[in-house]
Amino acid sequence: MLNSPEKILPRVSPLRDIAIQGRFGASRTAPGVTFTVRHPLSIISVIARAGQGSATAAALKGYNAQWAGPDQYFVLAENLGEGALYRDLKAKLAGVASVTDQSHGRVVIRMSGPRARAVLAKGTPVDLHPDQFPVGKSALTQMAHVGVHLTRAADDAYDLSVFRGFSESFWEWMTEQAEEYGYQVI
Amino acid sequence: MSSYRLDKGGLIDRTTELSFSFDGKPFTGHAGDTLASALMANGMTLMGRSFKYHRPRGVITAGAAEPNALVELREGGRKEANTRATMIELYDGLTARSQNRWPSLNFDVGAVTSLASSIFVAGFYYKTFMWPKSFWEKIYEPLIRRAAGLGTASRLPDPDKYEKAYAHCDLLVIGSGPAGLMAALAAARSGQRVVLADEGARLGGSLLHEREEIDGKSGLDWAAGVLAELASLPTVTLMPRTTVMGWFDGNIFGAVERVNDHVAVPDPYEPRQRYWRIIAKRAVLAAGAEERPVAFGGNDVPGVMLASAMRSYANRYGVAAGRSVAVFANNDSAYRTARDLKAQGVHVEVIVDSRMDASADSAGVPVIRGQQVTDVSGRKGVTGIELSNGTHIDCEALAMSGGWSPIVNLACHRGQKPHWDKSLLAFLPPDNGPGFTVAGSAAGKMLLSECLADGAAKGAAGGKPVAVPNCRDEGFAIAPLWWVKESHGKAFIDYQNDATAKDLPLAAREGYRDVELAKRYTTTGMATDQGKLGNINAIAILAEATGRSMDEVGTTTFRPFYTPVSFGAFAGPFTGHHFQPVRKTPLHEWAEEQGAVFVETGLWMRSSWFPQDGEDWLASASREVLATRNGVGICDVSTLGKIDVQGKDAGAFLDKLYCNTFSTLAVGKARYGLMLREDGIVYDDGTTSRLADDHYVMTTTTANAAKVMAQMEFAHQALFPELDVTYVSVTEQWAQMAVAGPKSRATLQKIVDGLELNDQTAPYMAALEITVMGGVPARLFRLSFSGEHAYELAVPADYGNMVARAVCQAGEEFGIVPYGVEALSIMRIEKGHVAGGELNGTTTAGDLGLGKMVSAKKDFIGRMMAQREGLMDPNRQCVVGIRPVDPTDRIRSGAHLLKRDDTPSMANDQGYVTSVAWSPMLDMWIGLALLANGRARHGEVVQVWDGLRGARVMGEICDPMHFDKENKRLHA
Amino acid sequence: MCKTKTLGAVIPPYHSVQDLRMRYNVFSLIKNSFSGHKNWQPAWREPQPKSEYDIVIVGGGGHGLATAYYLAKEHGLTNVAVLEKGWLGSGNIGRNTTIIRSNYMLPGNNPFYEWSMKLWENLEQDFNFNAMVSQRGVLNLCHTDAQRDAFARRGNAMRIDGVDAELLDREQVREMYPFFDFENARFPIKGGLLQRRGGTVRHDAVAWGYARGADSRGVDIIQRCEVTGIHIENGKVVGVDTNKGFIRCKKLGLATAGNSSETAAMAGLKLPVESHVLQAFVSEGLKPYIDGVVTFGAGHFYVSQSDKGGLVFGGDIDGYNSYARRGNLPMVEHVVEAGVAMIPSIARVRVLRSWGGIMDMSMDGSPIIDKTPIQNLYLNTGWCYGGFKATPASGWCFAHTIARDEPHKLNAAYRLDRFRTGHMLDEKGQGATPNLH
Amino acid sequence: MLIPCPHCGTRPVEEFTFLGDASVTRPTTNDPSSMEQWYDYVYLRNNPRGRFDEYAHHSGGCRSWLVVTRNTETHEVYGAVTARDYTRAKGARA
Ligand SMILES: Cc1cc2nc3c(=O)[nH]c(=O)nc-3n(C[C@H](O)[C@H](O)[C@H](O)COP(=O)(O)OP(=O)(O)OC[C@H]3O[C@@H](n4cnc5c(N)ncnc54)[C@H](O)[C@@H]3O)c2cc1C
Ligand SMILES: NC(=O)c1ccc[n+]([C@@H]2O[C@H](COP(=O)([O-])OP(=O)(O)OC[C@H]3O[C@@H](n4cnc5c(N)ncnc54)[C@H](O)[C@@H]3O)[C@@H](O)[C@H]2O)c1
Ligand SMILES: Cc1cc2nc3c(=O)[nH]c(=O)nc-3n(C[C@H](O)[C@H](O)[C@H](O)COP(=O)(O)O)c2cc1C
Ligand SMILES: [Zn+2]
Repeated sequence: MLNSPEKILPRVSPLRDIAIQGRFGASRTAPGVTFTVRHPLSIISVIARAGQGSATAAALKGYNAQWAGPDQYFVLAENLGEGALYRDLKAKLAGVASVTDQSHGRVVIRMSGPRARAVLAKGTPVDLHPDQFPVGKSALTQMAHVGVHLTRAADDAYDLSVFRGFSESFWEWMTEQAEEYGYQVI
Repeated sequence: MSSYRLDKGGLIDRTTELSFSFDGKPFTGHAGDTLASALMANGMTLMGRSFKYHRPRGVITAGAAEPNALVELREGGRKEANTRATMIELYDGLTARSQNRWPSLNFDVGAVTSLASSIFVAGFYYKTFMWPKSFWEKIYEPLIRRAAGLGTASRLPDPDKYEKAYAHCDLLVIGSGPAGLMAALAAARSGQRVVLADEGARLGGSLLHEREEIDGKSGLDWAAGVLAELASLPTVTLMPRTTVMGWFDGNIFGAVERVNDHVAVPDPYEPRQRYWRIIAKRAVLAAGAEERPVAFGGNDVPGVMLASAMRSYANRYGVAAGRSVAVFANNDSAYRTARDLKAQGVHVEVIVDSRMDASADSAGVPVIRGQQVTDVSGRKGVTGIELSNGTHIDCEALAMSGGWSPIVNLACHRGQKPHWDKSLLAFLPPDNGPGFTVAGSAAGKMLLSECLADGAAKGAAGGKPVAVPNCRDEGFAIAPLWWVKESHGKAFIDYQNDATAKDLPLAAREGYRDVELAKRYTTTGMATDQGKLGNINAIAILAEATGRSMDEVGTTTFRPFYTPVSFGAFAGPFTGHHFQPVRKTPLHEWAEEQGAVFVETGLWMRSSWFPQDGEDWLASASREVLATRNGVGICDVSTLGKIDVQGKDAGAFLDKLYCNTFSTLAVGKARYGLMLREDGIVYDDGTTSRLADDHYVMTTTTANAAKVMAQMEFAHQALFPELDVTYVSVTEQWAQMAVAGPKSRATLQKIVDGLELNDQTAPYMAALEITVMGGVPARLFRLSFSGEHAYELAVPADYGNMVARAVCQAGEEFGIVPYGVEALSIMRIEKGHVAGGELNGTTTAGDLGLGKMVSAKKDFIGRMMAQREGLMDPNRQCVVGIRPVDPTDRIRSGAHLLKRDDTPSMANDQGYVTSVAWSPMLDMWIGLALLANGRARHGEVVQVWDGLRGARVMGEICDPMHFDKENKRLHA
Repeated sequence: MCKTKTLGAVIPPYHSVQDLRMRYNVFSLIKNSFSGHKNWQPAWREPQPKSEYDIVIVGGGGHGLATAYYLAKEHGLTNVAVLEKGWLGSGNIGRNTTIIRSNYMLPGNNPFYEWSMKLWENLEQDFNFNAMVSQRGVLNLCHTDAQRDAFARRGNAMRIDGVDAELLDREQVREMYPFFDFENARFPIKGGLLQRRGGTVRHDAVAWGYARGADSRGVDIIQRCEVTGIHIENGKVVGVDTNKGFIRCKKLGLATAGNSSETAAMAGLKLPVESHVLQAFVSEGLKPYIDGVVTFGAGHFYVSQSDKGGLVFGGDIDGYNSYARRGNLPMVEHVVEAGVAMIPSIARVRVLRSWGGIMDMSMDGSPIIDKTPIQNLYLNTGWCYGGFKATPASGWCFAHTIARDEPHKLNAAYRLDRFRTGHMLDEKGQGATPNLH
Repeated sequence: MLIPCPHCGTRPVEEFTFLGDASVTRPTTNDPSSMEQWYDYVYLRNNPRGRFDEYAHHSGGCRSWLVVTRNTETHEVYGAVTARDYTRAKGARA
């Protein structure tokens, strides 16, 4: 019974009615940017206990663990079922790291396309040059007054993770910044 | 009207005709024109009026330093005052208006002030308008204000968008003349990330308006070649129409890109302007040099302009400043103007050179040496000039050159001072180290070859050098000439502010000898051009007047912004509703369904009340309270800060943070905690629950959530790094709802999985991890803010709306109501719980009646400072309850308290009302207050003095707990 | 090279002690215009320092100059020097946003600031210099019920002591400033607290007026004279080292604003003060646009319009300790964002110039005017962003404190040891975090 | 101003919140006789012109408290360490 409350209650993204699929902004060229809301996701915050930094890192091998501060990570997975990843990590990391479920607390937006970097440059002071910010790297930063966990997912794709309460505002800002290049939401 | 457009030449597109209007009159110009060049081409020399004397003025420059030709551009919400006609790119349909004149530019009543100009000298207003006293505000000042100011700003919202962006580079080059192009090329060829920014509409700097040859090509073609190469490199970003307006710490440059100022209306998807922060490892300032005027009588008559500007109008825009022109200079460079104009077929009457020994090539134009222009005839346009020997020469325009001032502004923005070079007669930029160097004319290089070589060297900066192209140099020589004192007419130093050469010695005589005092006394250099043209002349005159050297006098402080920046650019998209992000709770949708009225609480939107059938807030909130107290209510409390605290030392850490103890809290229980600042004042409160031995979850007030988190981080990392503890905000992970009222248990029971809720399984202050609705993980806390039997239920946020709906369904039979923060607040005041009004950053635990919570056994933040005598004083104001003696009276928050018979005065002030509510339970207004020695005064009748709103009622001091003192309901 | 006619004689600095100053009024102005304004006397002398003074004031800012003025005028003490390391008024007096008001609520503060307001109201006639005291009204906007309650408390604290205050509702604010954002605001304007007697004063003129007034009474104002050390013998101040040599004094008053920590350190004192940079801005000149002073309650922005037409505005301090009189872009953006949020039409107005001043931020946001543990050493500091309005009263009270060797009733709460005893005057309730005041 | 966060790399000042003098050390005793030490700790500040160790919170980034060494007159930043390391080093010195 505990395993899949989604069966009873579907998880509802805060952007459900906001991130409407379609083609927006300038339309002279192919869309410069594509947005996808990655929902539902499992997002687990892992913070090493005192002196357990390397043990934590080692234990996270094989997971999609993104750096999220000193000895801190967000472990991400496509939805594994409510609480599944949390319980898994909590068991594995007992005594080594603090594990907290943030799956509902954060919203991850994937932004890709040739102008994705240009859109990000309107928000973050992080230097996104590939030499400085290669694929797989994460940064904690601020964009449009909102704290963002930013990860380069591919050459021209980025994941932006924000607190859910800000997601609508953030979405409005980000899509407006993409208007001049034309964007699509899929 | 005769045309001043030359037959050929210029970088304008003569095949494209653009229409525009100035002061309502229609004109045409060409693509590539500026408003100034187009007006000149139409024979319009009069473009504005000066600040103080309303003198008729025309253009002086062809660029950013223009002090005179300022117009109101566009209309409605897009109207921009004080826009420099010399920088406005002409577009079809442009409308502009002259300013600071009434009723018209041509006939301006304000010009009468110049009749009394002998009184209106520098600083006159400090000496008069003092009598009678009341006249200053009623008469004198309004007059001054109306006469002052320049353009009129719109009062309609600006419909355009603005953007912000960051850029990073190895090298930022500011200015795209020969020096800038070489600098960019040198760095770009060695693979560096280069940004090349220039405020001009087109890149090329002075090469766009000088007739020079580089590498056997015209300067223009050479520049085009370099730009093409730069554009082809992926590591180079070219930024025309981009003014670098400031140099800031960390080698961060502010810049404004005028993305759409050259069109009538921006594309709806594009911003008008984009504000850049350019983070540069290195920068080269190649901003060139500004030509400066000479102070002589009538040097402001429309038609008198800088020699280089006149050249620029002829070469770049194909416009003659007049049909016959004269040149007046103290240096060689103005000879170019004579030559270029002559080559364009403009009649050049004469070159008046103040030097006896001038030897530059005048291309056959007669040269009068050793003479000066003393006066200019003509009022709204030049008709001739007067020389010091009395000669009168007829002409329609006068080109003047007093020498060149390197544009060092940016290099001085971080406090460095430029130094005077005696031979160049110029202030040269300070040495700012390798991170920010200066090249070309901005560094005092007057020859083209030097500019090219200097740019190349500064761009390469010790890296791979680039070949410097060949060119032919024009010689350059200069002799000082600042002020032609024989002049009869006014000789202007600061055109826009109407500061004259005579004002400076006057300032010195009156004691304002320091250059900064002289600036402030005369207002020299304080207009929109910030003294780009005249400041050096002012310094020279002041130096002479006070017998000091140029270096001793020095420059005034160079400050951002190099040219003025629109508010819109700095604000970017963060305006109107987007000023700050909106934060919505996971229950927002549910609350909307329930008809919530939302209120801004910090960034959050919280449901404030849920009106039915046209209820106002008071009716709605009262109904919500009654329904909750009599049945059950549900309230969104998701905004409370929630922090997950884990680790071996979690308890020890909380013991440091709170003045009471948490390490002793049993698993499965919650406890109210009070947090102090290190100075002993209460910081925050909230309940903290223990979920496991090494796992707590604490709650903070909505307002302080972020501050408390930062305080925890500080306490752990900076004060107690030895503690093994982690903490992370889970505010957003959980949707949290208070379910309160006698029927709360029955309501919740229906959705809780497999647990019988009773005082054993869920006693007061229980904190349980459960599931609801068949498997949704949840945390259930038996807490109460309302004083009722109540719970707080937390579920993962994505389920929040559904669970809230389910609770509503479950409570339907009990008449469940949603209640908002208004009702919440009423209930907490009824119960005497302290909140924001009392936790105001100046109250102690004792003041709040919570002194007993303070542990005497352990160290915690705030312990020691809380013991200072001033914080222990029994006469301190502390929290009391207050209610009107006459129950029909109303008490208001912010009213002050006086003893029953005292007269209002600060000395008699006893405290004030911190929170009030209409209590539907007690049928009266009740409140909490801070009252001196209040705990000893329950029962006393005081005046509730609200002079601000003209009210005074009698109130009775009572226990803060107005309702259900025995807490029967809580435990029911 | 050609010769140009010179001005004739170089204008020397004016050393002579005798007072030739002519009164300023429209008649003297007209009279002087006939002689081409050649006969004006300097507003102050530039004397060489004497070897000894009864009283030395360090800091030729508003407070230092006002102190000297009132020492001479109220206490007849004229063997006084003001030592200023820069040019006269180069500190915060010369770079503030000129707002005066007396809308304080704590008993230790309110009477002091109201006294200052009263002195402003008669200042120009007092020192015969038009400082353009202009009571255009100071309006603080509120955007939440809690803010309104706080304003009510403050307004009543003012009214209870006879200070004018009005609580405006949204419509009353709209009537005054219809072009503010009442339609699309993130934080809607709900009302405001208005003090009509608040307003602006031409800042430089305050320094100049006090300087002229002090000088004419015999006070030596010595510019470019930096104090580099304080001599203490047997727990008693005896003089100061300066770049112009040692100057002996019987009493020493420090009024060095943002530099207080440095000058106090010369006497071995560590202060409850931090130095922070506060930026200010002026726009291009405009025809009358904003009549009074307005502060935004949902962000850091306040604005007024100068007599020249520039919108003078500012916001919060940059937030880090600084002695550099210049700020950085983040605060510029922060301030301007709030500005446009309050007044959407301002977007197309241009910001002309920005600058900074160094604030003496105290631990409770209130000033210190007191004696110190060192005999004959007096301290005036901790003004945060609010010391301009205090200039007259601060000078008046500091003069009293120095002359009588005890604080006046009005500055009795501004004790140096109040933090030790727990008698803070914390109007904002921020605690010992100077950059939050 | 650019601050070299040991965790995040160099970031501009807008991501940081400052808290002043880092040289102060929280007293370890609650003995009434330590009142003067506490007063000193809570209220008195080093406030030099020039080199200065100050607390800075990377509030817009990794949320670490740092001790930044900076020149208060020129705003030149010399470096930054974590507050944790700084405190530990201070403890070791004491
Ligand atoms: C941008 C800005 C805006 C402000 N806005 C307002 C406002 O609107 N309203 C308001 O009430 N207040 C405002 N203030 C605050 C107000 O300006 C100050 O609190 C007040 O001016 C400080 O007192 P002062 O005039 O004596 O300081 P200052 O003018 O700074 O005087 C101190 C003087 O001491 C000198 N000095 C320092 N060290 C030495 C030394 N060793 N030897 C010799 N001399 C020394 C300095 O050079 C300086 O001239 C503002 C301040 C700033 C910076
Ligand atoms: N006639 C003379 O005697 C004389 C005098 C001075 C210079 N010159 C000549 O002028 C040329 C100077 O070359 P150069 O490359 O040093 O300068 P430049 O004048 O050719 O170019 C400077 C460029 O910098 C831009 N600029 C200035 N400040 C800016 C800012 N803050 N942001 C963005 N752009 C900004 C200007 O718009 C301009 O395009 C040389 O050819 C030199 O010989 C001649
Ligand atoms: C109230 C006020 C109004 C100002 N108006 C102007 C102005 O119209 N033009 C100008 O250039 N500067 C103006 N300034 C700024 C001064 O030029 C100067 O920048 C400021 O006093 C700080 O001095 P500093 O830049 O020399 O350090 C004004 C300053 C103040 C305080
Ligand atoms: Zn960091």
